[in-house]
Amino acid sequence: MNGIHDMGGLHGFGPVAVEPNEPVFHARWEGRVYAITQVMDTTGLYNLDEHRHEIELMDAAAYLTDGYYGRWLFAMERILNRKGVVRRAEVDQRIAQSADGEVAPVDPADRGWPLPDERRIPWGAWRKDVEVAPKFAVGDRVRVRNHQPAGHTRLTHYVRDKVGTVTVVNAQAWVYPDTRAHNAGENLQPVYNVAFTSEEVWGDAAEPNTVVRVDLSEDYLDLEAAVA
Amino acid sequence: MNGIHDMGGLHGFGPVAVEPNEPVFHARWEGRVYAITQVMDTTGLYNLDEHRHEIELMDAAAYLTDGYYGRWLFAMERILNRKGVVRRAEVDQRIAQSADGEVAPVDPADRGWPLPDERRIPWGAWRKDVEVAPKFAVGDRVRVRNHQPAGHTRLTHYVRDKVGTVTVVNAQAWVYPDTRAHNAGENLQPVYNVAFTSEEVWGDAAEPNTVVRVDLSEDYLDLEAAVA
Amino acid sequence: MSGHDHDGHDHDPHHDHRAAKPWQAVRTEALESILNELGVLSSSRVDEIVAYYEDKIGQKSGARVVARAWTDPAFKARLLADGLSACAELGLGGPETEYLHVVENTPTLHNIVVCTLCSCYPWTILGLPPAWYKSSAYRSRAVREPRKVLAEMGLSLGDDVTIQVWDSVSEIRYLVLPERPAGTESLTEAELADIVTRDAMIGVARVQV
Amino acid sequence: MSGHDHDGHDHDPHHDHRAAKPWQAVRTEALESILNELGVLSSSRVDEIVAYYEDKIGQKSGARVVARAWTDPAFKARLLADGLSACAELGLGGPETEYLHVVENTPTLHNIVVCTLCSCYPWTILGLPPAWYKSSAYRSRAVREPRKVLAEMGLSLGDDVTIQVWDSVSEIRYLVLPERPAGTESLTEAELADIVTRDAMIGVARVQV
Repeated sequence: MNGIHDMGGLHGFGPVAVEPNEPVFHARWEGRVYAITQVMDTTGLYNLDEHRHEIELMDAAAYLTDGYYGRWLFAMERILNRKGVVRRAEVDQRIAQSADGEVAPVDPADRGWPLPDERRIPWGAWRKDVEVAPKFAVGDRVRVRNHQPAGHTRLTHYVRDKVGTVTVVNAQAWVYPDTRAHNAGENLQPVYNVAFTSEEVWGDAAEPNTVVRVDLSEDYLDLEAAVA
Repeated sequence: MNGIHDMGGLHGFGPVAVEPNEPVFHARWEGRVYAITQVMDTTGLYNLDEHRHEIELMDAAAYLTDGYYGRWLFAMERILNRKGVVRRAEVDQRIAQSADGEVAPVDPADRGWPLPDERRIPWGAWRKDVEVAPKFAVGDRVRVRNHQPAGHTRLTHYVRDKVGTVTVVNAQAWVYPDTRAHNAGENLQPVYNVAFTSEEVWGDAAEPNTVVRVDLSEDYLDLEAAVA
Repeated sequence: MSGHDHDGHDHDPHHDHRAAKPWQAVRTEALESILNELGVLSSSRVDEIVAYYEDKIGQKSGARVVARAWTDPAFKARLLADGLSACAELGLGGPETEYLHVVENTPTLHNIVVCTLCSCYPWTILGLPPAWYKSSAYRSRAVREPRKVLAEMGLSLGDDVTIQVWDSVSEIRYLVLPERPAGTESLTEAELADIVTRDAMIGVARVQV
Repeated sequence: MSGHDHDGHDHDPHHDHRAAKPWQAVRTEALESILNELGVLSSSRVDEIVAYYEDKIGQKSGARVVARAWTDPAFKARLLADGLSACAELGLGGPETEYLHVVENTPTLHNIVVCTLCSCYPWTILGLPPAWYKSSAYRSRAVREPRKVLAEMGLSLGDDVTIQVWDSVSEIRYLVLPERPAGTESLTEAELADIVTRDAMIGVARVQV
């Protein structure tokens, strides 16, 4: 989807603010959210691209103000609610009860947990037991498709319709994020690193002697001119 | 500049919410901000493109949450402060004093007001006493420049690098917003209406049988193919 | 960080919502009082402008233009050739409309107006725009999926109808001349003006009898 | 609408800032307690993961890899050919790094890593990313004006140095192999590892003696 998360090339965010002696986590809750998500990765409840897409669905202003791990928390809560694992109302109730000092246990029945083995889905993206045959070779000129799905994509907007050169063929079987995020198939395929000149991408704002190298799924690309 | 204000094609904002029996202004301050800006238009203190660019410089989350007239207020305050007409600290002080019930007048000396006639700048965009000769004709195929200035532009991002057909030549002398916003020259030139197919602009997300028609300054365009 | 609601999250339960005057109101009052004191403006002039837009200017001006075009072919020809000059014949004109293109709907061509960059709108002819016209949703979607937006707003058009979206990001303003509905042959110009709506002149509705 | 600050505006003077626990902390505690109760996770496992990332994992792992590459040409060749396999020789590996490309800086080619879409980063090798790497400013600017960003961060490169920006939006992660500084010929591998910084391995700094 076209959204604020797709930040490449935006103006207006000022200088990069570096924090000296930065802690790993800035608050206890950040570490908890990070680690809880790590555990979630192993449950089979949802996959990496569902997690990312849920973040993309945040209100744009909230995306900008709720913080990096705040986005993760938002996504986790929404996904767990939708899958009936922990319902939003239960979290609200727990908060209210904690304030009153009288916490009642939730009823474990009738929910999306435990998850039967056959419904567990893998988190990661590389399927090592599958082989794929790449369509493109190093040196091929490829044009990025003008692909603008309403759902999830990892095709950054700034290279759409641009022409670049294949520089690396990652010929492993990678899941296609656009379908996997919606549990609509893994569509295993190679991922290419494509080099774009800064001029091609940024036009009159290009810096001299600069190359942007972007990893792109095969389905994002069309052949413009094969390597000689 | 590339920013959240350049909203064409973004996903994630939900349905268009229509308010029945909507008032002209939703709060007293909205009407005041609107009308004060109308008066400002006549003072010669700043021009339309300065006003627009100042809004673009807002924090992106604030842009989304402060409301339409809240953006105008933000821009007006910033411009008046920068031009030394009303300083930010004076507004802050007036607020504090109003709360205490003891308002001291501001010192009219040493500020950017009154404005000498020779420093007054026109608000609007059409210079009726000047003639310009259009470069392009109806039917010409034009490619929009990949123009991505850090400053103000009225070139919407979604037509950059796209090819369309000139459908209307507005052969009047219009100011060029990209320079006028920075008081760097009016660069008077025609404005063309260019028709783009939805497929050209939105790729695989295009709706059938839909045309996008965008008004573009001559300096945003290059000739792709002259009309036969 | 955040006090705004979204998706039902009550992010900041400690946020005090009790009758706080919005910052916009507080700062507007202070700014206006200083501008008035300095003579940059007079608050009575501000009063007049507010009243003018609240009471005088509105979609009725546009509706008069449309009704005249429906009933006077020579006026319609002038209107389509030079919108602002033709409007001036009806005594209409003013700020934020330096140039006006009137675009005509037909059974096979539907026009809709948006400004993706900031909400430009022909104030002079239609009054100030409704909130939805200024919304992020309309600005982002009208250019990419006008057919879907129109259907959601109650106007379903077949794929055989071409949709033209006018993104009015320059200083030319647009007014849609809607189709005159069937069954209005006996109506007077004034009666016709009464049925023409703002939404029809933006292009998100048809005129209904 | 807004409680966030920007540009020094104190938009909402009535906003109560007194010791409010952020909504994120409140909701995290409640969610974790329910997940723990249901057996979806155990809070002690969460404790372990937090401790692991706070105390164990960090840039030191990457620095070991770089120092080894500087001192062992055969390892360097293996590292550039297959980053993750070579790292595994040092006992390194783990989540969020399915594949690792190591990209080598030279006097005429400088590499810098970003993820414009969400802040992907080789956690296994470098620990968790710093806040600036996750910031809107870095994500938006590193691809468009890397030369300016690097200069602002203290690394001015001449226009004769090609800059390659790796936007790691897929599942391949990137580690920059910085140039070994002059005057380090006598240092041991462990001493070299001590001077290699995280920022040099992201590509926003050089290694300094």
